[in-house]
Amino acid sequence: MAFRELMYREALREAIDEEMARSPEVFIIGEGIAERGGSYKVTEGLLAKYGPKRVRDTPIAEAGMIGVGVGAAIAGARPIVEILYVDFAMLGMDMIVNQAAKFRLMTGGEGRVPFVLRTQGGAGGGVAAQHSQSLEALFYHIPGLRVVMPSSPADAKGLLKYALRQSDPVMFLEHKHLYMTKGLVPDGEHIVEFGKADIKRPGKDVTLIAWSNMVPTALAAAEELAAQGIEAEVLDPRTLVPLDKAMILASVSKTKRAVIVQEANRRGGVASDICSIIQEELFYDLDAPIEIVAGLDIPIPFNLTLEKASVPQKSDVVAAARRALHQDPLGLAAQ
Amino acid sequence: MAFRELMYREALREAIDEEMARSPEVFIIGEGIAERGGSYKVTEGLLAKYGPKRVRDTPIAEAGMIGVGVGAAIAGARPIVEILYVDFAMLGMDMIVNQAAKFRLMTGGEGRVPFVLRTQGGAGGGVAAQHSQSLEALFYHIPGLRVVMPSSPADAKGLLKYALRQSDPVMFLEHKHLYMTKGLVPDGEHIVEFGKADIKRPGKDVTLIAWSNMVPTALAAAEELAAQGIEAEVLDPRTLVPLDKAMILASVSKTKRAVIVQEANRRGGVASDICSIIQEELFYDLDAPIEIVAGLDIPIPFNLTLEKASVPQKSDVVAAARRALHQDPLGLAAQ
Amino acid sequence: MSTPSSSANAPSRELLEKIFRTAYKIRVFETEGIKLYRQGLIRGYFHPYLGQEGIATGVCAALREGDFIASTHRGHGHCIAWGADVNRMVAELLQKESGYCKGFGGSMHIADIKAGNLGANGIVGAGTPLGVGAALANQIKGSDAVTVTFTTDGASNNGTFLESLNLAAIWNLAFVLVIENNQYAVSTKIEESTRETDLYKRGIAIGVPSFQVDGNDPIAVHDITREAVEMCRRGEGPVLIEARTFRHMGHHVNDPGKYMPEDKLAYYKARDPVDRARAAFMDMGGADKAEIEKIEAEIAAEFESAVEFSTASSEVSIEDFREFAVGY
Amino acid sequence: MSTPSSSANAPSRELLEKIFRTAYKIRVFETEGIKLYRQGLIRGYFHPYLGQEGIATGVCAALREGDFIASTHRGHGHCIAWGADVNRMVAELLQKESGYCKGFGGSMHIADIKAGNLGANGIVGAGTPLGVGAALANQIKGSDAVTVTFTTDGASNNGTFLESLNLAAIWNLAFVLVIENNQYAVSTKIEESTRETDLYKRGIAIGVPSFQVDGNDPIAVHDITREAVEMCRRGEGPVLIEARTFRHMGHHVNDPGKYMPEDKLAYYKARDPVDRARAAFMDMGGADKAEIEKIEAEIAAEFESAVEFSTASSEVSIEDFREFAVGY
Ligand SMILES: Cc1ncc(C[n+]2csc(CCOP(=O)(O)OP(=O)(O)O)c2C)c(N)n1
Ligand SMILES: Cc1ncc(C[n+]2csc(CCOP(=O)(O)OP(=O)(O)O)c2C)c(N)n1
Ligand SMILES: [Mg+2]
Ligand SMILES: [Mg+2]
Repeated sequence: MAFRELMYREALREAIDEEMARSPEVFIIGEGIAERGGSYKVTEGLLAKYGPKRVRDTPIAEAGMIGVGVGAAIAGARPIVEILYVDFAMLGMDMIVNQAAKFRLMTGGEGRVPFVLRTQGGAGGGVAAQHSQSLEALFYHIPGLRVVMPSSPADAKGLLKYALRQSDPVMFLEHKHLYMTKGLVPDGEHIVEFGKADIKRPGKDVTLIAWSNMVPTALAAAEELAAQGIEAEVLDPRTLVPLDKAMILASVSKTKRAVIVQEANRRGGVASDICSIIQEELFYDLDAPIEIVAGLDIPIPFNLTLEKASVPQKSDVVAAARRALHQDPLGLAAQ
Repeated sequence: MAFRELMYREALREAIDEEMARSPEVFIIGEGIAERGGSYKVTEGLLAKYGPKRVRDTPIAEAGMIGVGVGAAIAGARPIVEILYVDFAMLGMDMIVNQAAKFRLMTGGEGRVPFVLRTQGGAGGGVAAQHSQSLEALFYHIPGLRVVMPSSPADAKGLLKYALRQSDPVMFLEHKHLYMTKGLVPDGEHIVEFGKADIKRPGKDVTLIAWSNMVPTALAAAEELAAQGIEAEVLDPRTLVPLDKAMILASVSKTKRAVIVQEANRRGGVASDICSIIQEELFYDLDAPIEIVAGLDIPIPFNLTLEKASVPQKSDVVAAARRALHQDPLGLAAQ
Repeated sequence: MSTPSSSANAPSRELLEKIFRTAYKIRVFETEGIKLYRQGLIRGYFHPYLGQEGIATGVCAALREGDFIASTHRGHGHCIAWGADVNRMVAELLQKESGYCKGFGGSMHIADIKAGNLGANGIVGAGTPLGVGAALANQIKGSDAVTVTFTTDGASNNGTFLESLNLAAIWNLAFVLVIENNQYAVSTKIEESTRETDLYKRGIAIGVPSFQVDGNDPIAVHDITREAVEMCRRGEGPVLIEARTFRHMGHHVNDPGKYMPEDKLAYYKARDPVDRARAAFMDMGGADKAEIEKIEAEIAAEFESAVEFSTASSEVSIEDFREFAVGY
Repeated sequence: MSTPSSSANAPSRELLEKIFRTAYKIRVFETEGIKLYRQGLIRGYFHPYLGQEGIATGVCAALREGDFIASTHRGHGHCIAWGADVNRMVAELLQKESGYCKGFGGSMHIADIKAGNLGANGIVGAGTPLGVGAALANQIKGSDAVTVTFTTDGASNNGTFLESLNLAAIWNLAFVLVIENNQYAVSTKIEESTRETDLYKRGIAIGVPSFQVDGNDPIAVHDITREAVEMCRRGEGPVLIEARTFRHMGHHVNDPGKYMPEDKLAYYKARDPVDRARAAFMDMGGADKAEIEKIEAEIAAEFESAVEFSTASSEVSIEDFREFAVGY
């Protein structure tokens, strides 16, 4: 297979571009996405190519935009709604939770909602508490939504293309720190199905489960662990809903140790749920408590030192893996 | 101590009444709460007693009502905002997540938000997918919120009074099926602090952790288990945030088996998080996998048979407890 | 802007018959449905459309196949006016698999996507963005379909009203927002919810052509809707129509509605939309008593047979439900 | 409704001096702040208030102690006009413990609850319900304080605008909503966001007395605000004021703002609010060049010493943070 190196944002743009070319029902709306090409430059060039009917700027009306997207999807279109920060999706939460997620069941399966909400989350750069959240757990809990969190350009492209061909509402959660990261993307039609995890690095001693921007962190931790003679397997679920339980359980059955890494704060996060699944299925196989490495239970502070202290760092993952291996139980290495 | 028998809704009313009498800063707004006394009759008589300044009806504007409540709290009042269904709180989610929860930290601790949002959730009676949710997990995940879920009239009263005296935003989540249930409420000043779980029934064989309307279900299951010779301890955290981890861990250390019962759907629920805490702390003490009994991952259907099939029943709790005790591993008893 | 209470051009007999049939069918559906409710056969919420029949009837008579509607929690009338199968409506209320939503939705969620009915909605105001979305989809497809959202006085104070009507306006969508101003939100009078009870002015304030009409006059509603729909098909959308009306009873079946002033109720009952539809069909359409009686009997029979059909239908089985529930 | 671009009753020298000092202080704060930003000393978002100084200045000059304000993401000017300590503002931007929020908030969250400043806000439109809430709290307390929320053209298309202004209206709250209509939301022109760019009409549509004013004329802004505030104290609130203005640069420090038409920018720069405040102080207040220069030098020195103060301040330590973070 041939590959090209692309930035995450370029890969997203390719996905949208290819799907807009393929299906006239695909369109995109968002704040500043048309003329200006979007705050993350994902939509650059699309206005020129597809015109103002299918690439539209909106006023600052998140509930309206999301609701209109949901309505368009019900009526047979394939809208992409870009919300600048996942934090702002809270303004349209009713449309996500009570309309998009429920429509299919409420109509006895008749109504489908092929709606894609693209947004981004994560801390970094001092944008403070209202622009730094990782809110996937909120969507993860609501039956009917798909939750997608790509960590690489190839996954970003493949998953977004898949999102635009299936028929349920998708929360497509990008990460502000990933837009400019680069990676190899296969040439030609590249589609990644939902519900298939990916082993980003194979290993046998401990499973590191991470998604979105925590994948690079987990990979860096695995590198460091390798230098210490520990072979960590890095597993990226890629889609949290549907979740590839089979692959998670297969990896942890093998390593007998799991460390789950999430940027979101610890309490009630997706990591807790994955933990509950592993302990239910592999209770008798685990050699150590499942470790969760997560953000502090606190809104993200503006101060950059404290911001960094609020979200998991490589050293936290290394320390957790070592604890899981019953090495360094006092965590001295992390200090 | 002397007690009176009160309905849950009467206990709530007493709490509001006493606190309104005590502090002129307490006031309440909501749809139909004044003249009509509220859809659940919690606020009956308050308009006559405290007048239209402090007991106000609102238009159907959940985001506005919640936001106005938050603003009033910041400015030094103690508002109660009644939202008819927790489902509708999604319309004000920005005000809850991005304003109320974050204000204290964002202002370096200067700003406080003594705001109480009263609402109710739960399935039952065929009110369908948009009026049946149990959404505590969404609030539980957001740092800065307090999440309170009383299961009895006494707790309802004591916790609401406490809520109205502390200074952080409280999601006070009642249950539509509890309003008319009765229980003994201590006479005089009765306050229940946040963060103190309550053993609703002591036992030594297995810990059933349940809150809100699942407490009666767990108690009924414990009764049935007792008939089978199993002594279940029923622990009600009462407040999910702050969570009384110490009492949960003490109970499970003793019984070595935990069954967590939540009405909300399984994926990403609070039960998963409590499970993750127990496995982290008591990994080496547990005699069986922690069991989670929860709702199906599906919006609640209108059809009453299917509605019932979507949320935990007594028999599910009994079966889970028996599994935890390695009795009836095939679940035959539940059939 | 407001309109006369009756049509300028004389309406056709066909239209008059359609309007009477529809209004009467809604009346029967609600009246008989309430009986089923009181017998305990219908569960959950049931918000009767009694007294407001003129609006759904007049509006839908001005639409054509391929158009879309979105509705409210008080949605039976809109479904019927849109031509829904009464069998499947009753079956839905009775929780049966043969219902529009297989018994998964109930009164507040009846929808028929294939027929362009985006459904009732349990969230006040939510139908507006959904309808604007359908209008947007149609504009992108190049279709000349018009989408109507029925909404309420209560929803006019809600953020979705401003946000989505404004989006419809900047995009010139073929969208008609019909506010059914029945002057109450449960027990709250409109005067207690807003200082400006002329709700059409909210459309004008954001540049949307906006009208006010007597919602109890189905012909007037039809006429103004036809105009609005034509404007939309000419690319002059969106349009707002405020239709004044009043409920004949409480908010839902179990609300005695004691707060509704007797005199106001009497005023509106004297202007009953079903009576007016009947009178119009007789006076302007030349129908005689016999024809009316025949139609009324037909409609009553249709409802009765819907109850039989529904009663004979089965509910979704737990097994099928478990299968259906996979993958959420 | 609109008002003349200058005051009818001659403003006092004291007022003119206050207005000039405030407007100039904001100008210096933003100009120097941008330099710190470009040096990498300020991080995160920084939305300059340059060009809009007339609004915060004129509005706050019409308020008194005990009143409340709530602000936007572009909030430095409001803080300064409200009398904030520049030391603590700069310290906040530099992430220091001596800042208004101990460095936890930053530019978008500076608040001073004790002084009645409910704070800037990172969510467009959120200040409106918060301000209405403060006004409600004051009404319940029996206080005659007035609350002003500064909001934006962008926020006027958002649901919070309708919902919360409507609540203020039905409750007759002592609340003034000041829309700073700078005609852009980032790069989106107001004409692209709404058909009706006279935003004050949205207030009228829900029964709120509403005015339009030249936001670049601080005296005119002051006068209309004084009137609005008096109405509020008389129980005739709420009031809406739309103040027309224009940014002097892009949306935030890193936005070159190329989309802003040169001629329009030139038009507004020719009507610079700081120049107008200076001119008013000189023409109407009789200040001479020497006095102006002295004031300008004082303000420049105040900012410089704030930078020194802030640089010398320390950040919250990780240990203190861990303690602070308990119990969330
Ligand atoms: C967002 C939301 N808030 C509250 C409710 C509860 N509720 C259902 S109907 C209703 C009153 C609705 O009044 P209006 O919108 O005028 O419609 P009407 O019932 O008069 O047709 C209320 C408050 C709801 N369903 N959705
Ligand atoms: C709810 C919400 N949506 C989007 C944003 C991102 N955003 C920040 S400022 C801004 C433009 C604001 O324009 P306007 O409201 O007119 O205020 P101005 O910047 O012109 O002062 C946008 C879209 C936000 N902060 N909050
Ligand atoms: Mg109404
Ligand atoms: Mg602007």
